[in-house]
Amino acid sequence: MAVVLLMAARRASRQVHVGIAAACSAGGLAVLLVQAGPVLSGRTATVRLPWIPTLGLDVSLWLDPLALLFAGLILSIGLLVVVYAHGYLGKTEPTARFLSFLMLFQGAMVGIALSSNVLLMLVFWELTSLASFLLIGFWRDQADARQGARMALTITGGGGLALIAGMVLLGKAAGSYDLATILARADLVQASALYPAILILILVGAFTKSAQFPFHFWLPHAMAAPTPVSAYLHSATMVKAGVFLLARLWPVLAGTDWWFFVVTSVGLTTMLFGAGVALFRHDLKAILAYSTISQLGLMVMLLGFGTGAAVAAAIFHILNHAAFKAALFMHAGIVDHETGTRDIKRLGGLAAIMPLTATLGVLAAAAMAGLPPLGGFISKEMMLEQSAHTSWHGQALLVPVLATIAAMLSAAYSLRYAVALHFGARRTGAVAAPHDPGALLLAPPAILGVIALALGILPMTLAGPLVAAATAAVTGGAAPHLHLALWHGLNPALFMSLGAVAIAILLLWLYPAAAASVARLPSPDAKQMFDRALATSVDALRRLSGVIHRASLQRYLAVLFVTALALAGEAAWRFGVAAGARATTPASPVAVVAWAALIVATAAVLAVDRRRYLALVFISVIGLVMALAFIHLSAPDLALTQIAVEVVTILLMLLALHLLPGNPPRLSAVSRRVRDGAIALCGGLGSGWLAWAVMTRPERAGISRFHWNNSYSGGGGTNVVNVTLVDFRAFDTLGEITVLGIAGLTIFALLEPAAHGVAGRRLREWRSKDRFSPERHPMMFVMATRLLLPLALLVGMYIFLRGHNQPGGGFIAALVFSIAILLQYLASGFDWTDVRRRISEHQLIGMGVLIAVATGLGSLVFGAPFLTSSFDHVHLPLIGEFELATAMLFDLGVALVVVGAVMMALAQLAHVAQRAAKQDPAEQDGAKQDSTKQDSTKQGSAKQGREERS
Amino acid sequence: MTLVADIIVIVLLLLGAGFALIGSWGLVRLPTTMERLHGPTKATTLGLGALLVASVVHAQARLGVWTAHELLISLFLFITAPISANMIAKVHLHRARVGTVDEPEGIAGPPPRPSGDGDWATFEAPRRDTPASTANS
Amino acid sequence: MKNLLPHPGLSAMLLIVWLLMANSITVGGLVLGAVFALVLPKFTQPFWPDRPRMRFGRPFLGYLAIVLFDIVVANFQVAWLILFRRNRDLRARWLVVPIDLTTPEAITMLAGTISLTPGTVSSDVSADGRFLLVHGLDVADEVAEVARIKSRYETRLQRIFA
Amino acid sequence: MSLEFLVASAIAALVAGGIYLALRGRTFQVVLGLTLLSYAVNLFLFAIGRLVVDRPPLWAKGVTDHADPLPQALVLTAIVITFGMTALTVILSLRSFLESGSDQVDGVAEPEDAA
Amino acid sequence: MVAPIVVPAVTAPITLRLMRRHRGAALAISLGACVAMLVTAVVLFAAAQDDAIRSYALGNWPAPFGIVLVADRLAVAMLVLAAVLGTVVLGHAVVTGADRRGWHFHPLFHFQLMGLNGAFLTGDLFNLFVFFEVLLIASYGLMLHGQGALRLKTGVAYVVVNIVGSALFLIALGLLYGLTSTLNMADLAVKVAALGAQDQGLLRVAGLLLMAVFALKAAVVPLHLWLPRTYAATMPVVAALFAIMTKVGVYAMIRTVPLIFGARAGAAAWVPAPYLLPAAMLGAAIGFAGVLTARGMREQAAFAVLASTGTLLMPVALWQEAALAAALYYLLQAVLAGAALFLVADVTMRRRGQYADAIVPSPRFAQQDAAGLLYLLAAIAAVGLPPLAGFVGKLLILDASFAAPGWPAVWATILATTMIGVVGFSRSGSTLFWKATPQVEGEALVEPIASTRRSRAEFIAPATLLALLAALTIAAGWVTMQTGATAAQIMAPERYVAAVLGAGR
Amino acid sequence: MIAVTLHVATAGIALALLLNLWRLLRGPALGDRIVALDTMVINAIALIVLIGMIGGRDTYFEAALLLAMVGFVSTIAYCKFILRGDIVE
Ligand code: NA
Ligand code: NA
Repeated sequence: MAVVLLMAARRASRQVHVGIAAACSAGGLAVLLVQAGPVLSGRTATVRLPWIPTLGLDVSLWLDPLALLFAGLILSIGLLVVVYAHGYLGKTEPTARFLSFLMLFQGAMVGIALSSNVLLMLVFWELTSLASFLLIGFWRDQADARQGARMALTITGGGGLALIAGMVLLGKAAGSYDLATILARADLVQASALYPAILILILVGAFTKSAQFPFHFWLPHAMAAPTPVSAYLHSATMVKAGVFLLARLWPVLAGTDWWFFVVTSVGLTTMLFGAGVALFRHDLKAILAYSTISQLGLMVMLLGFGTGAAVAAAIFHILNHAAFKAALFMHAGIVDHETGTRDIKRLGGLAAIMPLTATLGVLAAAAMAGLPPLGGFISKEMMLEQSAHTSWHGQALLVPVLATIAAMLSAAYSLRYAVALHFGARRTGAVAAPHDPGALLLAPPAILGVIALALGILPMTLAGPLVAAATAAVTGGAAPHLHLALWHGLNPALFMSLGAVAIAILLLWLYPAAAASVARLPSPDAKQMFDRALATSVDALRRLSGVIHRASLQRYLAVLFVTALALAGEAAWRFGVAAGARATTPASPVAVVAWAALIVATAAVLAVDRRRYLALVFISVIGLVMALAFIHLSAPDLALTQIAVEVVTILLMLLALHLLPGNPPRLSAVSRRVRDGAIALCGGLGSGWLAWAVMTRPERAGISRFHWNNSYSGGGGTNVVNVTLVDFRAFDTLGEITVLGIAGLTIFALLEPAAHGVAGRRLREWRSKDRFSPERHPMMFVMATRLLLPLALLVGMYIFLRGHNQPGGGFIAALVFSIAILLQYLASGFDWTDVRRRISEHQLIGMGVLIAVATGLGSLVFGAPFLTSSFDHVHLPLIGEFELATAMLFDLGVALVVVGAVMMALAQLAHVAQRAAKQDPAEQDGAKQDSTKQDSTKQGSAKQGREERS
Repeated sequence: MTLVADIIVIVLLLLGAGFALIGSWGLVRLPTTMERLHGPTKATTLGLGALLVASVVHAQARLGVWTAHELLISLFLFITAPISANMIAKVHLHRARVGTVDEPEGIAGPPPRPSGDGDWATFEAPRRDTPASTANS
Repeated sequence: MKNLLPHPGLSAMLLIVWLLMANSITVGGLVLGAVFALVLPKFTQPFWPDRPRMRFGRPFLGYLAIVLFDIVVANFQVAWLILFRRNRDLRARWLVVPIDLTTPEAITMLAGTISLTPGTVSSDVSADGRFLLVHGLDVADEVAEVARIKSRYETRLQRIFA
Repeated sequence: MSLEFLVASAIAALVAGGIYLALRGRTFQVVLGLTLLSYAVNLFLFAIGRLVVDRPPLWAKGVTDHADPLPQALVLTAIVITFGMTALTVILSLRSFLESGSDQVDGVAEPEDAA
Repeated sequence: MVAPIVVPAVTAPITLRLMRRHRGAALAISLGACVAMLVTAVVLFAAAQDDAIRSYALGNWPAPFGIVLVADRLAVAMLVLAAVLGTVVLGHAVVTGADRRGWHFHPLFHFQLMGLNGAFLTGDLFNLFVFFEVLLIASYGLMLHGQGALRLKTGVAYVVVNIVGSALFLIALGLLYGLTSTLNMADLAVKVAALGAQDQGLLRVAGLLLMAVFALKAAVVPLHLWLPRTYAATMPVVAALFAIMTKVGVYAMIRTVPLIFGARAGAAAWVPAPYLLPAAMLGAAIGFAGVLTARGMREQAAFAVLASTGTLLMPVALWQEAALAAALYYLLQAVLAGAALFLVADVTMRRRGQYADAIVPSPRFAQQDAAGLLYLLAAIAAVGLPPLAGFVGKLLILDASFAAPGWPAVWATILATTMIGVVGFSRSGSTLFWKATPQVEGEALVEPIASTRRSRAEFIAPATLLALLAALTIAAGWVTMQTGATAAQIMAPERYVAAVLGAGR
Repeated sequence: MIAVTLHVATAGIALALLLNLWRLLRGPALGDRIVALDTMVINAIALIVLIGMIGGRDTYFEAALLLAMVGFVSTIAYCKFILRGDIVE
């Protein structure tokens, strides 16, 4: 509601920042006060904006008495804290950031209070955790602050996640996320099988936020935050969000045994535990933090009792606690600010030198101790009164006794705080002569102190209606009869209270001895345990993750293969993959021979795998058999392609092989090879069987029937494969040449910088261990290629032109062109050939793609879809009839890209070693300096040089 | 006419396949690399040539069309086969000279030096401005 | 004319090859073939500097005939050797053939011829381009064999590449 | 033996060889493995159209007996794409070797002299 | 409809040509093309609002014989997402000069977008393969952009793994063609449903292999191993674009499963169903654990991408309309959040000199607070805390997956992994942006970027992404309505079939 | 009759291919293997021609032509690799 982004005014003065923030809080408060009258008289104000209707998440706010109480608390203390912060923060601190976080928090907090949609409440809930994280970590240079912030976020954020689950389940059980609806459906929820889960999850959320045992430990460490934050978030407001939540959901969740036992027990334990620890802490803020834990336990316990009176007590205590604890935090802040220490053992006798501060501190501590005539006394009495009536699992005395002990401990640490700090010998910490601070620091706690006092003296006037209305809102019934007063007569609570104070004083008398014995007790440090647990698990996870994600291609592939095998195996195992009934084709002896050649060659590739050259030779054999197979099996286009691609591939591999290290030693162990062999065998058998299963199934009439029937009439060609490529499925082909073009570009991008830097140095230093013949360009070969070039180009032209009707086409023709030119490179060398080429690969690729796309776009001009072809049989005198098809233009684009990409790959690769060798040392240094961050001008010039050559 | 053509085809087919087979057999049974080189460069060229002519005649006899383009295959082979043989011989010479274990010298022994002071191009860079060098062009 | 048709021999060859490939003689095919026959030599000009002048007349045709005949003979000879000569009786020899041809084109043609004809394979050329290294599969008389190569092929080639 | 069996077993052999090589430690072996795999895949994709002997998919009036043209077109596309990928892989692995001094796929650097 | 593919296809060669001499013009065209693509995508998106599914017969060949493009709600939404991301990322690349760190950034970038758009639009399975290849090979190029030993080595693995994936794709595709003799997805849906009992095993093999391929692209556990190092090793600006790449795999599953492998697919009905859910849960766990254990910001962002895929696949794996709608919303935000993380990593590492993106304390650096704020917001989005869209997404998923089989596990995974993510991001964030070490003399071997007006411009792109995330949150009502309608369309495949093949079939 | 002869011829070529394969596997010299590969290509061309004749169609001519034209390129490349290491220099 009131989130103002102070970032906008980042550069403005701190006064402006404080002004904005204070105005914000005050404005919110004003709105509340305006609404207060109607709300208390029973008219709930609501606002509803649709947000995510499908989810049932609306921005719906309401202002009922409980919301009013909470929001008022948040805004009013917020206002005071802003003022206090103005005095507290140093001149150089970034107030804008601080206050924007604070305002973010305040807004979120008010949001929690006002939400009438549980999902919306979750949003605000998690936001408070986030804001708390930022605020605790505000002094980011301090390790304590960072760790405290992370711990707080971890615990409260984690609890928040449980709360999310709980709330969504609650919504599911109640059939709505609207709070009012949910609250009205307690029977539905409590009857639901999900109720225990809902309860536990929500309680975890509430308990973590409210620092209930055993989730309490983050709170003391949150004290690393600046004191205004501690006062505001970690005593007065945020930690009470859990209590608020319990109160808010009280009608729908409370009243069951589950609720009573869990909530009461946790609250009681926390109350006792917090109080006990607080007594033996020496850091002022730590004392206050544990005290807060204890007090929160008190409130939780009261809510757990499940009675209206207990709720009223809790709510009244919320008010009291907010007043005195915020005041105490501010007081502790002042002491820290003035004396430079928060160690209670280094402080004493401050009453004499800081009278105002001391008065304030004593007053607030008395309220915390539950001494009359302060508000704290009343709420403590109410608590004791309620516990006196509570029987825990048949144990009537358990709760009252423990509650009294807790009250006693509270009184003890409160008195210790008041007495040890302000009276006795003068100890002033790090500063020689501390004094009372200015009004900005003093006024806010003073106001709170006065309120704490007033709540004791005039409880009914000040808080009566509010507490009553809020209690009614919580219990969902009418406003209970409420009598807030210092004196209730001689009831058990009074005796319990008196006894507690008396023992407390006695305990303080014996304090040194007790403290010494407590100090000897092992004190598990929650923070260390938390840190260690986290660090250990992070380390373990990191090691695990490292093992899992080791950079190992071999592993990536093994997992991929095994997964695929497992999946295919599952299907085959469950449903069976039987062979079909289609008659097989008898194999001719020559087919068997070719097959044998393929099998043998494959085995040979494996057998000689580390003698790569030989492996390549055998790969050639496989390629040859493949081509023969395609011929035999009626696929001449494939055969042509296979033959041409094979040659280019071999050239490419030989070029690369030259620069790779020589025959390497075997890398993998026997076990590894056995494992891989097993995977390979399974993969082979599996894929072979799949092929077999499909091939033996009768074919079905499919879409290719259409292709066959329309090839000539609709596509203008008799080679159905080619018509498919350039017409029916031209879009595939467009994608395919794009792939090739990109491959070319990437290859260029890879090889162009290879002459520089590390790679360039390695290339220059590279010497083969083999002895080579000195003859570079064998005469016979050179001469033959000169004759072959025009011949091969002619053949290429032929294959290109007839592709539409006979085997051939742009791709194969392009490969023939490429091979013709590559032959020149092979025979006459790079430089000789390169200067004779007229067109760069980049141009070819670019033009090819453009021509192909433009051909496709051409049809748009005629109102036909992209890539619609058109053809006509043209009659020319003399020449006769011939066919012109746009598909041929498309094929031209294909051819250009293919030539470009192939030449790019091979010519660049052939070029790289030489270019590195030619680099002069001066350029080497330049390249070494920065191999990754090449400036563009140098690239540009290198590029230009290349362009001029070509 | 058909009978004559058939007989021609049959003879050519047998001749062609026979020479191809003999060439490959030579590759298996001849003693060393240089000798083996003779098999393919000769037997297979004619073998293939005979098959191609058979194909021409066959097409004429069966389909009644004159297709001569098979001869182009022969043209290419006549251009390329000697080059292949030449390069393979160079590989052999080079490896034998370097002393590679698996490249034994043939029964002709090491090649004699050419007259004069030079060596073969495989062992000595071709001299500039001689026909053996193509660098000058 | 020279500009338009710098290499009539090559152009003619391309045209013939084109027609052979097209496998039919039509006007359209002829025109297209002629276009390529004209364009391709020009386009590939840089890749074949100093194209030698050749005579495609009678000497050339005669040479072709002789070579074709020799190829057939060679095949039978080599087949005979493969089938019936024992390995240890093979008289494999290196022949050093001095050459008088001066252009690489001519030498290459000679070498190619040698490889395609009886029992001989051109294996290398000397670094100065004046000798061919020829491997004979079964050579009775080295000197006679060298003389046969020179007289039968080289002299004819000299005439063609005049 | 039927052609179908030959093709299926050839696919099996190629896949097995391809997988085994792809799992090896040197980039060049992996490239060879990918090559084998791509052969296998091409053959597989082709075989999917069923095997037809000597009936190329060239349209002529009245001809109905023909190989399925579509798988052939698919294989052609696949071959082209595979070629592009292979070229890229070869050059990438070379470039990677030049940069790191090791041709092992998993990037364990070796001493220079071993390379 | 073909424009989203043609525009980049034309732009790429033009920028290729112009980049050499006229950088300015090339940049203008490059960015202009992105904007044009965005406009086109929005126009298509607006057109799809009438709930009609439009198909476009390329080459005027009717489906299923030719290749058709199909613009349904899902496709156009992905187009918009890709265009938005592309525009922002390209802008960032230009501003930071990342496009000049190697060759051909712009052409590759546009080809990448072409591949993405093609994959989203196509209605043909083989064509999907082709566009997968286009986007993959472009991604190889981009991934290697800038180079360096590590990037190259990682690149080898990335490329090889994907090539094997492509081989698997072809095998699966081949099997499907072998069974059905068709490639059109709508036609496949019809034919698959009509397969006899004897073909069920093969069908399931094909379906599962196809899913394995998509899972590999989507980096689904255990096929995710390649992702962390790849994304961590590449340039952040490229990785930001890649944030959408894994989602293409998810897209492909969402596209094909309800359509082809839906309820009527016999043995292949909901084919990834038994495995996808546990894999997705593991993915989320591994991803967020990686967020916690990462040593560098890019690695962390990579794991966050992994985590988001896992999270989003959980509802997908349920194959229910509401869950799918939630997943789609989450997908949108996950792409933007992942990209934002990478861009923040980029601006941060550019300012930290040799500390680069390592999650270790460094001396204070320029614009640390701004970078920290962006990081905070991006992390909030990625981990799914309020107020950004990730939280809404997770709420949607929780809500939609309730009562589905295995919902407690889904919920537990989502919440527990979120927890891990919170811890992870808070640790790394406080180390990176709070903790500081004193400046060591002579340490700045690599010159970090100082605070200048120009360097402030680098924050525009990540801030834009975060603003988009905020918009996605604020407009969540509208967006969920959209995703709901989209999911409804997806789960009614008969409408797709009718739209593509004509109502008569 | 011709059909029978064609099959006989095919069988002969197939046998020739097997012989080539044997030499290819056996070596021992690299030269031997390259010759074997080169011869295989030539025999493959023969096979293609025969397949064309058996099927009575002209469709396979291009494949044979292409193989004749480019088959030797890989032979040369293999040789050049042994001779010079760098096949393009
Ligand atoms: Na918190
Ligand atoms: Na906190």
